[in-house]
Amino acid sequence: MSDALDTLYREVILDHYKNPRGKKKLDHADVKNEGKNPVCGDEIEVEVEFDGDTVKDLSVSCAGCAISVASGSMLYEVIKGKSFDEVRKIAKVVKAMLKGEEYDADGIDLGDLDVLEGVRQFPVRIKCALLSWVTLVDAIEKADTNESSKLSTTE
Amino acid sequence: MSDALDTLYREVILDHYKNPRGKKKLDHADVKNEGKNPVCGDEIEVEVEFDGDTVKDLSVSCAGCAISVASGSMLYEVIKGKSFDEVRKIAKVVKAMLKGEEYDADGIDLGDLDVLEGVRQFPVRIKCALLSWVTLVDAIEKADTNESSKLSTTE
Amino acid sequence: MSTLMQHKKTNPVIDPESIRRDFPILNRTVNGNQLVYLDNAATTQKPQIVIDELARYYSEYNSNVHRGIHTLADEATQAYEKARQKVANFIGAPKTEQIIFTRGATESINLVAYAWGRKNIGKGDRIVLTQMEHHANLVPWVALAKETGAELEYIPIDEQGCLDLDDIGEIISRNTKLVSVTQMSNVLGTINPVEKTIEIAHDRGAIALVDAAQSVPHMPVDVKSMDADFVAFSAHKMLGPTGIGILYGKEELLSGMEPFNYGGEMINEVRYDFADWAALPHKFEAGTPNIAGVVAFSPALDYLRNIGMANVRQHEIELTGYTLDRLSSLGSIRIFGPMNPELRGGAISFIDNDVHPHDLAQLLDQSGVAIRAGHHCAQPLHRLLGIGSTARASFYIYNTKEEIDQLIDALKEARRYFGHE
Amino acid sequence: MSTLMQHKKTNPVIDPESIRRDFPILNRTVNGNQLVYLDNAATTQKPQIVIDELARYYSEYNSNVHRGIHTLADEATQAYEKARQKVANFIGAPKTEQIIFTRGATESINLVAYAWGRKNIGKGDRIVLTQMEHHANLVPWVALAKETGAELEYIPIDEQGCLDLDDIGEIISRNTKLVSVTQMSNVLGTINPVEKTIEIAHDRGAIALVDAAQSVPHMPVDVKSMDADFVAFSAHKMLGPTGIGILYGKEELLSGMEPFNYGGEMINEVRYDFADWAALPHKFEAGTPNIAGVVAFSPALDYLRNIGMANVRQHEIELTGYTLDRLSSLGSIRIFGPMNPELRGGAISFIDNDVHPHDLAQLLDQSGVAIRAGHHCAQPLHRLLGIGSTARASFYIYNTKEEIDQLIDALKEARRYFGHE
Ligand SMILES: Cc1ncc(COP(=O)(O)O)c(C=O)c1O
Ligand SMILES: Cc1ncc(COP(=O)(O)O)c(C=O)c1O
Repeated sequence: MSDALDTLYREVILDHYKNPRGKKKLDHADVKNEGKNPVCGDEIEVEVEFDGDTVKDLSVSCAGCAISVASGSMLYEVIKGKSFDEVRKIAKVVKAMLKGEEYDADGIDLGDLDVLEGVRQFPVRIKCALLSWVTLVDAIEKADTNESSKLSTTE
Repeated sequence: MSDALDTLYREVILDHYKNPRGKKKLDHADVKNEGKNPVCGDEIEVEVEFDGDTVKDLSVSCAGCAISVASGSMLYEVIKGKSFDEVRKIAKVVKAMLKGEEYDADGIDLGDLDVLEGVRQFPVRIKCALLSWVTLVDAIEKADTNESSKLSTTE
Repeated sequence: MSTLMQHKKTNPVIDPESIRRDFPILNRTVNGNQLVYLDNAATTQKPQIVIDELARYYSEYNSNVHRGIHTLADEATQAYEKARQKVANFIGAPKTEQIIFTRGATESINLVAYAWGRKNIGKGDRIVLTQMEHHANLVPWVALAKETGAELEYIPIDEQGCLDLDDIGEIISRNTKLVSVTQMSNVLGTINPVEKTIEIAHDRGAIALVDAAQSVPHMPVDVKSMDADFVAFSAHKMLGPTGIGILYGKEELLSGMEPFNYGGEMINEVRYDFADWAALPHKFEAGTPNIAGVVAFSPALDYLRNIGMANVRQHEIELTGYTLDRLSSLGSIRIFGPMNPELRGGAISFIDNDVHPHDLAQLLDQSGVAIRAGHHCAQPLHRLLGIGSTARASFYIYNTKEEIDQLIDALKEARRYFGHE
Repeated sequence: MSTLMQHKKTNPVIDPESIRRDFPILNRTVNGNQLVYLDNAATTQKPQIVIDELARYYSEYNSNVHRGIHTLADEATQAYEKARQKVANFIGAPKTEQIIFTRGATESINLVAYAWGRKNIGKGDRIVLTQMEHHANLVPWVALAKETGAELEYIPIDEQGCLDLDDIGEIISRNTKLVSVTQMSNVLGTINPVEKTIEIAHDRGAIALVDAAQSVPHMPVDVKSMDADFVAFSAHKMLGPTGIGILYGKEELLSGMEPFNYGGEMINEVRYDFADWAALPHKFEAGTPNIAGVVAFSPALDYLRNIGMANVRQHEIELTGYTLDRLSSLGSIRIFGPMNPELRGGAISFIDNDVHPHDLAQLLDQSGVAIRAGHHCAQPLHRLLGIGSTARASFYIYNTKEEIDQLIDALKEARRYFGHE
């Protein structure tokens, strides 16, 4: 098939799709979040276990297309062990990359994520690639706000 | 101006428009009816005095365009002295004539009314020509039903 | 291949090849391949005569309708009302006044939900739908039920994807006020026995609405013999312009209803503290309508009439049977809805065991084959089927068996691309 | 001729002669005469680029929007959303999400009356309008008031046909929930100080809707600096296709509202007993929209932008001044609305002492001159003025002083025909 298509469905993406990483259940999840893409019916569940403000472990279970599953799988690989701030930074870079905006990835290990650049040419699919990221960041923000509200009540 | 226009605005019509007949107030009106054409704002008031089931006298006051005023004026001339049945018959003929349908005017004195045939070519104006007729027939039907309902209650 | 198909193959009812020449878009290439347009349940393409009428309207007689005396206004009004007459004829409506132009089937149904539903449906009343409804015939009632306290009940579907009418006598109960059923599912393709549901509805004192968005474009529909109280459909799904829907209603119902939208053209008299309404159909057509859309719907109706709706239906039975056979032979495909083409229309939803519907749609697009992937505005049905989304191929008069072959080839190619043989 | 006119004559801001070449309908003859189209307040004519875009849409990329992965769906969606962006830019809306496509200004106002009004306006609350409103901004509120027991109050007009703001502080009282005002009257032409009424409305805790159906097409309008909560207008009155309206709204208001129509494309999640809504603007765009109409509105906006709305306004000030002068000189004509062209737009309503407006319109049509006669969907205003109907000539970018001369000649001719010199 065409070159454009090959930049969307890179080898790496198909590999992540067929063998998604992080598809497991955590024993000690601190937060759980569900995301869905109403337009296409894709659904995702993200579990996160914290260690302070670091993502100690996480799980990503996605029922969806190759792009959303692969994006979630790559997310798992990159995010595990990162601090909240790093997660936010990486998510921002991924968003910018997908939307074709400028971004600064200095000092960030993107792993396989740069292959998502190919999605840019297929605007309807950007949402697929973003699903896991939005769901994760949302989970972390929830946890973070709970944390700080807890702090303010114990003071 | 054009021939088509001259069949709409016949001499007779302009004459009736400028000198509308029947524009008066009755002293002993049995029914009164108002009609209006919401599309154009034309308004008409018809008063009728009965003698049994005959229109003894009537008045027609129309604020409207040349067609509606002229039609009302011609109505006055033709209807005065006619029986309810004759009125219905004439109104039916006028309607048919305006809509370009078949009609049978045998034994009916249409007076100047045949000039209304020219309106047929101007579909938006048919309503103007009909306004006085609809208002009159409505008045007579009202009177007739009241009459019969009176009858049925006194029996 | 089924016997039916073999029989019909020798005797084609319409000639899609000659029809195709009337549709300029079908010459288009997509990703280097000739377009194979199989997304007709979403919207159909337009013949040149429809495009020409739009251009002619705007180049020759564009004017606001109904209130104008000048020539353009008169011509536009006459063309607008002629289209209404054609619609009435097309569906067997007794009177033109029963045809109301809306934006689409969705608005037609909302009109009923607002102008009839909110006056006649109250707490504890029942609204009966089916499990296969499009959001257009579901969400307005979910919202109404929430607002009024009415209850929703659904006629279930069986394994085949047909309505299961066993309990319909209880489902359409005495407190049912409205039964609203699609005549043809946009997901399963199923053609429903609307006459029967209407009869039971009437027997219970309920009124019946038919969502005909997928039926009127694809088969002969006669609203009178069907005895529906309301019928809704869209012009854009039957060769017509976007932005035009139709609501047919029984005269006594429409006459008794309050308006939906309020404004110009729908009034009789207005004062600063009072308004009353124009006669049908204008009461329901507030403001400047989509005049160009309505007048360009006329040639679309003429076009379908010339072909004959029975022939349209027959052509789609053939294509559907052929497609069901070929899809089944692939082995990896699960098809939803009845497998007998006589029981269904030409909207075929399916999934591949290995390639997600979105990826299928994306990969097929590379071959120029346009199908739709998603829930097709029927989320509850998809949840019931246990799936998030399906791929859907849907046909119309210009589709050919060769195009179905291209679809099948592209599906095989997509599987190969994803590493499945 | 006024001094203003003499000054401007030497320095035309736009060249209608070259503009006319872009409008195919202007070549048309009516009753043997070249069309003189002076019914622009009802609807405007369309430039070739708008007609071409409609044809291009249907010939090249017609598809249903938003849910499709295939190329046509993607192209249609992008063109549809690009038009939304252009509308936002045209009126200075901060975000594209604040632009909702409707059928017309009438539906835009009804959307507010249903989705905002019916939740926020109750018994004893006040709705403030003006005496010069079009039925589109009057009947929805009369109906709402009847339903809810709210009270309607009207800002009066003075002798000139301008708003009389003397008592506005009392009229817009503390219990006022909504102030809805036309920015330009379609009968009197009057341009209203909407900024002022909006400011007072806000001061009283009310929200403000602007009926911009006659203003956005004819003058620069910036919704942000105006600070309106809602703004409604129609594409067909500004070179665009029929069947497209716009509702602009403040984001927090729109976000807080329930939907109006329910169906496909406007949901987030639907179950058999539950539904929640998509984000703005889709929440308010249920069902298949008028896609062709929206995408062909883009070139209309480009066209107006190229000319410049300040230039459009200036051109109409000139034409209006010229027309007011010439009409006055006839002696037999009574003109409604302000006589200073700076205070008004180019919709001029008048009556002749001797020839009824309908007969005028009919006779002018014989000369190819298209004007409108009637109450122009403003019955209460006409009753207030003590007349049943008026004749109205209204202008746009392609109208010329020569055409005004033809209008005047035709008026004289009509009077002669009726026997008046
Ligand atoms: C069965 C059914 N009902 C209703 C609709 C809604 O039609 P529209 O989007 O034209 O309003 C559709 C089309 O999507 C449909 O398939
Ligand atoms: C001032 C005003 N408001 C509202 C409208 C209604 O616009 P539409 O008929 O396009 O909905 C009009 C046009 O007739 C108008 O002139």
